[in-house]
Amino acid sequence: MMKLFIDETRCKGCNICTMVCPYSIFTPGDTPNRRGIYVPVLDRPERCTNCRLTYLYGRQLCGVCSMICPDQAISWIADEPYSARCVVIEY
Amino acid sequence: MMKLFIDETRCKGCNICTMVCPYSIFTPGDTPNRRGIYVPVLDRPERCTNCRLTYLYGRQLCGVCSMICPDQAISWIADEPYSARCVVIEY
Amino acid sequence: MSRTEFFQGNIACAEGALAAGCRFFGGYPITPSTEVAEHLALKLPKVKGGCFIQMEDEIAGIAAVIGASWTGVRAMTATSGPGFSLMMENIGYAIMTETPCVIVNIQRGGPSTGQPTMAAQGDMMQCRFGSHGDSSIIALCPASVQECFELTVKAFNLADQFRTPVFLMADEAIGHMRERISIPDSVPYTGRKPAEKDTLPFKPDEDLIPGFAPFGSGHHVPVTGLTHDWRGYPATTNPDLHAELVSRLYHKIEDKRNGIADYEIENREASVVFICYGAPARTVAQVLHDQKHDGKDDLGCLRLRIVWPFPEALLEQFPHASVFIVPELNLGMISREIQRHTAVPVRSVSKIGGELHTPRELLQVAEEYR
Amino acid sequence: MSRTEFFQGNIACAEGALAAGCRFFGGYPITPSTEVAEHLALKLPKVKGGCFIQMEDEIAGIAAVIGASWTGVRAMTATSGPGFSLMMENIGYAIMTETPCVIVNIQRGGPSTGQPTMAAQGDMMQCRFGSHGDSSIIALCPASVQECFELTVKAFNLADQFRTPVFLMADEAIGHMRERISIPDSVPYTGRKPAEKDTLPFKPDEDLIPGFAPFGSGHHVPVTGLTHDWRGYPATTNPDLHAELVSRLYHKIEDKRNGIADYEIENREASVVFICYGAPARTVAQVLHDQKHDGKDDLGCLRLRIVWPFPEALLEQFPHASVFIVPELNLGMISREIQRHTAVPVRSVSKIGGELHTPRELLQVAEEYR
Amino acid sequence: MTRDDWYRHDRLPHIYCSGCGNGSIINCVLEAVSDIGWNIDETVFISGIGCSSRAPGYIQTDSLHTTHGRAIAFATGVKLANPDLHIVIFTGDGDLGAIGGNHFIHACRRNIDLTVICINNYIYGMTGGQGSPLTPYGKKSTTTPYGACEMPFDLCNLAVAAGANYVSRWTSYHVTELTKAVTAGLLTEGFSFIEVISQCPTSYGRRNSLREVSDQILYLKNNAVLHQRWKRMQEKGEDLSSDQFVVGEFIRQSRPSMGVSR
Amino acid sequence: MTRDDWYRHDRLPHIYCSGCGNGSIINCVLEAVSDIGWNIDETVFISGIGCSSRAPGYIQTDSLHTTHGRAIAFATGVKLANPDLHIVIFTGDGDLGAIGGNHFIHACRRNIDLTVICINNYIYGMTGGQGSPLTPYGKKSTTTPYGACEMPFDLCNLAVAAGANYVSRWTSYHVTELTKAVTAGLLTEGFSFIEVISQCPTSYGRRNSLREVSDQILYLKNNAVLHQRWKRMQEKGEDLSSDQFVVGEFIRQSRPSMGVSR
Amino acid sequence: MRHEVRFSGFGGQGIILSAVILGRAAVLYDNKNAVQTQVYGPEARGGASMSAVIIDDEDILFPKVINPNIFVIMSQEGFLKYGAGAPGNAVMLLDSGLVHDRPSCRYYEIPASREAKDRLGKIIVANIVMLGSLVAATGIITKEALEAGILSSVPKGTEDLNIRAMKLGFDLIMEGKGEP
Amino acid sequence: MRHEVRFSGFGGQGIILSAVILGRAAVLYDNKNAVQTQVYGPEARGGASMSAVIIDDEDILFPKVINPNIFVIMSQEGFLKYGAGAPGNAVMLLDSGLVHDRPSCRYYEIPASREAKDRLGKIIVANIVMLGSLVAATGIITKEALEAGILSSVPKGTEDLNIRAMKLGFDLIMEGKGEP
Ligand SMILES: Cc1ncc(C[n+]2csc(CCOP(=O)(O)OP(=O)(O)O)c2C)c(N)n1
Ligand SMILES: Cc1ncc(C[n+]2csc(CCOP(=O)(O)OP(=O)(O)O)c2C)c(N)n1
Ligand code: SF4
Ligand code: SF4
Ligand code: SF4
Ligand code: SF4
Ligand code: SF4
Ligand code: SF4
Ligand SMILES: [Mg+2]
Ligand SMILES: [Mg+2]
Repeated sequence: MMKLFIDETRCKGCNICTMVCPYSIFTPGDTPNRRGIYVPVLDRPERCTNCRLTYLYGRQLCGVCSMICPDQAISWIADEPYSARCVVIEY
Repeated sequence: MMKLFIDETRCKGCNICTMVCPYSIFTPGDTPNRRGIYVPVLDRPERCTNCRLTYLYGRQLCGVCSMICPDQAISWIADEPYSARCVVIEY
Repeated sequence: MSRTEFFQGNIACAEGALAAGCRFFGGYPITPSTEVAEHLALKLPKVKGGCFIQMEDEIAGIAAVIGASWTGVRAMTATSGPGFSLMMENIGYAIMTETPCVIVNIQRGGPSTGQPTMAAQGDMMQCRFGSHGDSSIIALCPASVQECFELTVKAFNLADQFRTPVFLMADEAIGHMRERISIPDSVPYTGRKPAEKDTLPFKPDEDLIPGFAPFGSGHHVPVTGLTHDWRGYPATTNPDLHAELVSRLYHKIEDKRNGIADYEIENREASVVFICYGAPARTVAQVLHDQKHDGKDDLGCLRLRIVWPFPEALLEQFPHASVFIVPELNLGMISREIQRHTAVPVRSVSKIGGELHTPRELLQVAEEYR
Repeated sequence: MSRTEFFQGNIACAEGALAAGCRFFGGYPITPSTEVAEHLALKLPKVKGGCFIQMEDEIAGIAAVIGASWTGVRAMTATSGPGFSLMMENIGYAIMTETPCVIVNIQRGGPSTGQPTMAAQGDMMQCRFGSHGDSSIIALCPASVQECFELTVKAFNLADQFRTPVFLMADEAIGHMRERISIPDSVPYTGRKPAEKDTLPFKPDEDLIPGFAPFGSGHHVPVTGLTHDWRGYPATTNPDLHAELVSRLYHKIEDKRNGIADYEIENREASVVFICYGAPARTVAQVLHDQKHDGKDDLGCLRLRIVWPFPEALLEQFPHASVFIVPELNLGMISREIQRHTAVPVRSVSKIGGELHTPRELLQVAEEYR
Repeated sequence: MTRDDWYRHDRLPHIYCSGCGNGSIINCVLEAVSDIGWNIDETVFISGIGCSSRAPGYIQTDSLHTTHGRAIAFATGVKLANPDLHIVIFTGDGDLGAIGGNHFIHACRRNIDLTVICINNYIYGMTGGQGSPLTPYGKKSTTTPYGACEMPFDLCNLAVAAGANYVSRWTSYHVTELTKAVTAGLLTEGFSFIEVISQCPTSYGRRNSLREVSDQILYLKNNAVLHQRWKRMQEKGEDLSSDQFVVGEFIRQSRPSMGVSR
Repeated sequence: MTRDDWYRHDRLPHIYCSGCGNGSIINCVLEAVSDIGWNIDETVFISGIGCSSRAPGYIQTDSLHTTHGRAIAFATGVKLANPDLHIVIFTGDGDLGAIGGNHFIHACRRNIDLTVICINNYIYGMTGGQGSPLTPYGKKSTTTPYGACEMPFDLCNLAVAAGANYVSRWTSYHVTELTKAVTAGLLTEGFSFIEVISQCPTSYGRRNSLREVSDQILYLKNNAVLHQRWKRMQEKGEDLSSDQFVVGEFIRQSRPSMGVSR
Repeated sequence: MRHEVRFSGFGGQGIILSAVILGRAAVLYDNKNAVQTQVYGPEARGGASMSAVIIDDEDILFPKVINPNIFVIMSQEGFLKYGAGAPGNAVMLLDSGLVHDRPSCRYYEIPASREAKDRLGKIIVANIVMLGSLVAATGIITKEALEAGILSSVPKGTEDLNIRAMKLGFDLIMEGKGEP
Repeated sequence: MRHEVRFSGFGGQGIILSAVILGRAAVLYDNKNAVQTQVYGPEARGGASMSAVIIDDEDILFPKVINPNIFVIMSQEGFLKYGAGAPGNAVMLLDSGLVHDRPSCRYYEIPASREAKDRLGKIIVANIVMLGSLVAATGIITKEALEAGILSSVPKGTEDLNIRAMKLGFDLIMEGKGEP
């Protein structure tokens, strides 16, 4: 499993990620960090196709947020598998 | 009437005029002038449409030789009308 | 009457151009000169006959300016180091064709792209020697926002009078700082000497300068950057004509160098004399001001507002000078020129990197000679 | 072994480049330098790895040369005044990025298009000060066809050694005349000091020069014309870094000026001393040769083959000099530099228009001081 | 190697403003080169001057950040002197379309084996928002305060007319399509040109009623008309609205090229 | 006034070589301006550097013989500062197609009201015969001793792609058609471009087996393919031979233009 | 008496405008002399922007700030880069919501951004709030001059908002909110 | 002994080539020194072209012609521009069919163009005829050197023609044809 990760030292709070994710996983942040940046927050990131299925298919499956993030702030890091739970997928 | 005229101080002997006149009025010269230039010679210039008819029509009728002469050497000067004589026009 | 404003040097320069009657700006944006263009982009279209155009590069910018000038209007461009380098060929053309025009260079740190936003005076030799061949030009250096305005006006007058490109060699510090400026309702005006009817277009008068015949006025002037005779016809293999023409272009300016000199002298009796121009003059002024507080008066100053042609006669205004201290924001350019003309030791105080000399730094150097 | 030829200076220059291992020529034709390009267009394609390209203009020509140089090959361009002016911005880039390259300028009469086919030395200040910002470069001046060859070779060696653009400042007279030349089988070679593994690409060694890491060698060098740190990263608002970098670029050359000086001295005891470079040196040689016939020996000569950086220590080689006579095909450019360094009167003997000083003309000037 | 391995991490975060499209485009280009599997030691990024031209500085390869407008001319020298190097150029609408136009058309003509990514943000970003030759008619900039009164270039048309072997246009929003186009360009022998329309919130957007980054992103998304659709529109005699632009691949051919490694 | 009145007779004969096409083309242009009846005081000829660019020096008007490649940029300043002046530019394939390419495409884009006569003799004549960006593939010059290995520009295509309002091509042989085309160009508002293929016996012909002036004239006469015919050929899938070129009018339109006198 | 004021914050906060307004107000409406300078450069874009104003009754000769004695700081990065070294005898006004550290000189904590947002609904005028507080706290120029300076500098239609922001700044000082 | 030779004619006659051949022959095959120069410039195109060669046993220092003492003139314009002022002690070879005037120094009338056309069928080698005559008349270099110089300078395939032209030049002098 992988885990979505926003690098706060890089994110400049442009919110482009919030516009492109098909699952609306990113939502605009509402508190500035120490650098005065409103970093987006993740809403149930386990819904992300990439997180769920990259290992399964052995290749990147979506990655649009990471590709479009102009500040190289979005990536995935390895994570222990989520424990089974009901995930509601909103199309 | 007008008379075809090659200005020897300008002509550089390129012989382009000899290629373009529909009546082949210009023919390559065969003796160099003082500047070493072989100025074309005129063969029965009275055949030239322009010479004959410009006054009649009140406008330039051919003038291709003069237009194409790269050295501004060909022009027409006024001339007394040719005396009547038989002109063979070769198409 | 005049109005007071709180302007940037660059804006003051643009306002000076407008006041001088400049009606054409052709240029290309470059930091730190861009505000000159931007202000004229706003203002020129509102002035009768005014035209602003952003060209495809600086080469085209100065070309358009020269073209515009031949229609008889006052025309200018503004740039900084990299763009200035690109203009060198056409600047030579303006010199050779005796085309009045004003070129503003808001100097930044070089060489190359270097320090786009930092102050420097590194193009002072380039404005004099940057185009190929022998020539002379006029270069003015403002030390305040007010002078950005005034010297721009003066640049247009000198350009017209001498039929030559004139350079306003400001720097980022002066161009970008805002301070008080008083803008007069009208400014001095010396236009081009018109060509008499039926004179040869490049035949000089006694002042070595030919009258100017703008395009469209029926003079049929053939303008060329080739070596030409008085009619303007190319004569590229005639050594005498070339020598006559190029020497004249040189002497029409150089011979007047001590006459058109524009400067301020403080304390002719001084033994330690600063020679300065542009931004460092502000530091020198501070040092001289402060010496009075310290009860001293052995420091003096020659401040040049026109740096080229270099008015070497002024060096003799300081009979007691034991040293000329020359603070510059370069590795000692005008110091080189001063060295040529004097037996007084010349101490170049270079500072590069974008900051001004502090008063303390200059005082320390002065102390060495006290 | 060597072979004798009867070559034009321009061809000798091209042959010198080939002998020095030049493998890239990028340029744009211009009289009177074109034969350099034409000869290389013929020869380079036949040499392994050789590439000749005619670019769209001189700006692109020098750009391509700089690009090529970063792949590690020796690269050159050739031009004359107008093209040289266009190169000024990118020459500054080569200086700032420490890119070795050779720029040949076959000088013709300026300013502007001026006299395309006549000899001049009017770009001697421009090669030194023509790009914006502070810098230093190396300039060589051949006085014979043989020297066109030899100094071109030397130019490549100096360029590589100092990581700087080097100028071969010839003139139309030398470039276009044909005379005897002897072409050796091999020539001296000093290549670029290679970068050590894992060193910072712009960190200088003690000689102030960093090792060179060609593109493709895995060093991952970020090259920029902006002010940069030792890693090559831009640092455009750091005054200290800028001062360090630009001073180093200046001193790496200027500090060695008396060491790399290349010159000929004749008659150290002379009272009347000619200082010359390039074509006028031929006239001076004639005058000095003729004085022996006249049973005189009070004339001396310092002939510079490297003019920039100016080796001022050489001026002291003439303890009895009462005058330095400086014949130049310009309005006195190197004379200016000499004036800075000496108390001996400097007599500039300018000649512009395209012809060389005649021996008689120079003799007449010398007579004034005899 | 993944895209991430191509970055010079010690230089991140980059200097670009928040919401600037440049960073997205660099991602796509690096994705393409890493996909193709080019050797990092043999790949060179070259640029002129401008925000867009700062891109190579963030990439862990040999790179040449040159003078304004001249990237292609420098690259021509690099490529011809060592055809084994892969060369990608980053440039901007000002750098390439204004001062660098001549090098551009000549490189197309020569079909020299380079790939050019031109980030067209309709403006001179680096110098604070002056108009460029790509600023749309009527749009505002600091030097067109009354609206641009010159017609803009269509760089893709120009590239085709000048002879380039590969030409396409996408936007910084279309990251997937862009990555594919860049890949195609990199793999085409000869000159490849990819124009990428991008957002510059700082210098363009806020002057042209696209205040927020999101406005600019939506603009790119909504006004892109696919090449194929444009053809159909033309057949029906329809025209583009003043905001619309065509995206897609305009040409892929194999005229003789220069500097191709053998 | 007739054509002849526009000449500076005190400068004739000109410096052109015997058989050079430049003189014929000047004739045609002066014929066109005198036909239209432009005031000699309000007409300005502007040029760069090259044999072709020497033309204005032989014309009895105000003229600007500028620096190599820059004629259009200078002319832009003249025209914008005084839109009442009529401006005609003489340039060459090197002057316009090599060093001056950028000013050319920008003037097309701006559609500034100028008429450009580009004398394309396939070579740098003035400097003694180096290849130009118009030298046909495989042809010889002093800098392409083994035959040109770069593809040449089609300047007319480029002008159309860059936005010019009037574009046509003729040759120095087609003096009548050329004169008409120049007249049309002069009368079109905005940027007009007329390419004239011309003979340079000295620097081109003798290196490319067209030893005599007459060979070059015949070459021009025989290889010119009329625009309309070329269209029909294309429809039939036919191609031009390597020596053939298309002549005629390529575009006449009225996109917004600059510098038009009102 | 020469006053050297240094403003810092991040891009978009209107740091430069604040300085210009202060300088213009001093020159045009208080008949003092002023020189305004600023840091340009791409680094200023993402990072901390800085602008300085020197105000003096006499002519200002040396135009650059040497010893700033008044600081207006509106971001943490700005504080670190331009405020942290403030000398003991300086005065600093800081946007308390945005600056986390505190200087060793006398300082005022002005919750400018928060108050601008909460009370005026526009965080964008936080810089004008700070200006108001600056003038109220130091009296470096008159309040009337500041008002005139603001009115002649801000875009049409925003005059009212800006004046309210200025007054909010005055009030925050008067209410003693900022007191160290 | 320094000899200064001046060639003039019109473009296309091979004036420059003549001078180069003479210089090359002197240097490579006669072990003398030589400097060849010429007039460039567009004016040379239509008008008279000129080239000069200095030949000397010693080093040639000053490389330009000062007092030419040998003239080879192949056109009337060339004569007027470059030959008319020849000093009394000079020698001139002129193409008698092309030059109408005569100088005041000693001269040889060489009907080079006519003879080249009539006897060799190629007017283009008239310059080589003149060269042959020059060497035969003045001995400025050896005939062998000239021959080698020509062979190493002319295009492949034309060697024979050129050598015949050279010999024709020799003969014209030997036959006394050119005598003044
Ligand atoms: C010769 C020269 N002229 C001008 C400049 C100033 N300059 C730097 S970047 C730039 C414009 C860049 O525009 P663009 O290429 O569109 O890049 P962007 O910043 O928009 O990405 C200009 C004019 C320069 N550096 N050099
Ligand atoms: C900056 C600069 N570069 C090069 C030259 C040399 N030059 C003069 S004319 C010319 C080529 C002209 O070619 P073209 O425009 O085709 O004119 P043509 O002589 O063929 O009519 C060149 C390269 C120059 N004068 N200036
Ligand atoms: S796209 Fe990247 S920089 Fe922008 S808000 Fe999202 S994570 Fe931050
Ligand atoms: S990879 Fe795709 S699905 Fe996952 S967070 Fe990013 S945009 Fe959403
Ligand atoms: S075209 Fe003109 S120059 Fe040529 S031969 Fe005829 S008259 Fe003479
Ligand atoms: S005008 Fe026509 S017909 Fe008359 S001579 Fe000339 S080409 Fe022949
Ligand atoms: S100015 Fe525009 S292009 Fe430049 S970094 Fe900012 S948003 Fe990007
Ligand atoms: S070189 Fe060519 S273009 Fe130039 S004048 Fe001679 S023939 Fe004409
Ligand atoms: Mg842009
Ligand atoms: Mg040509």
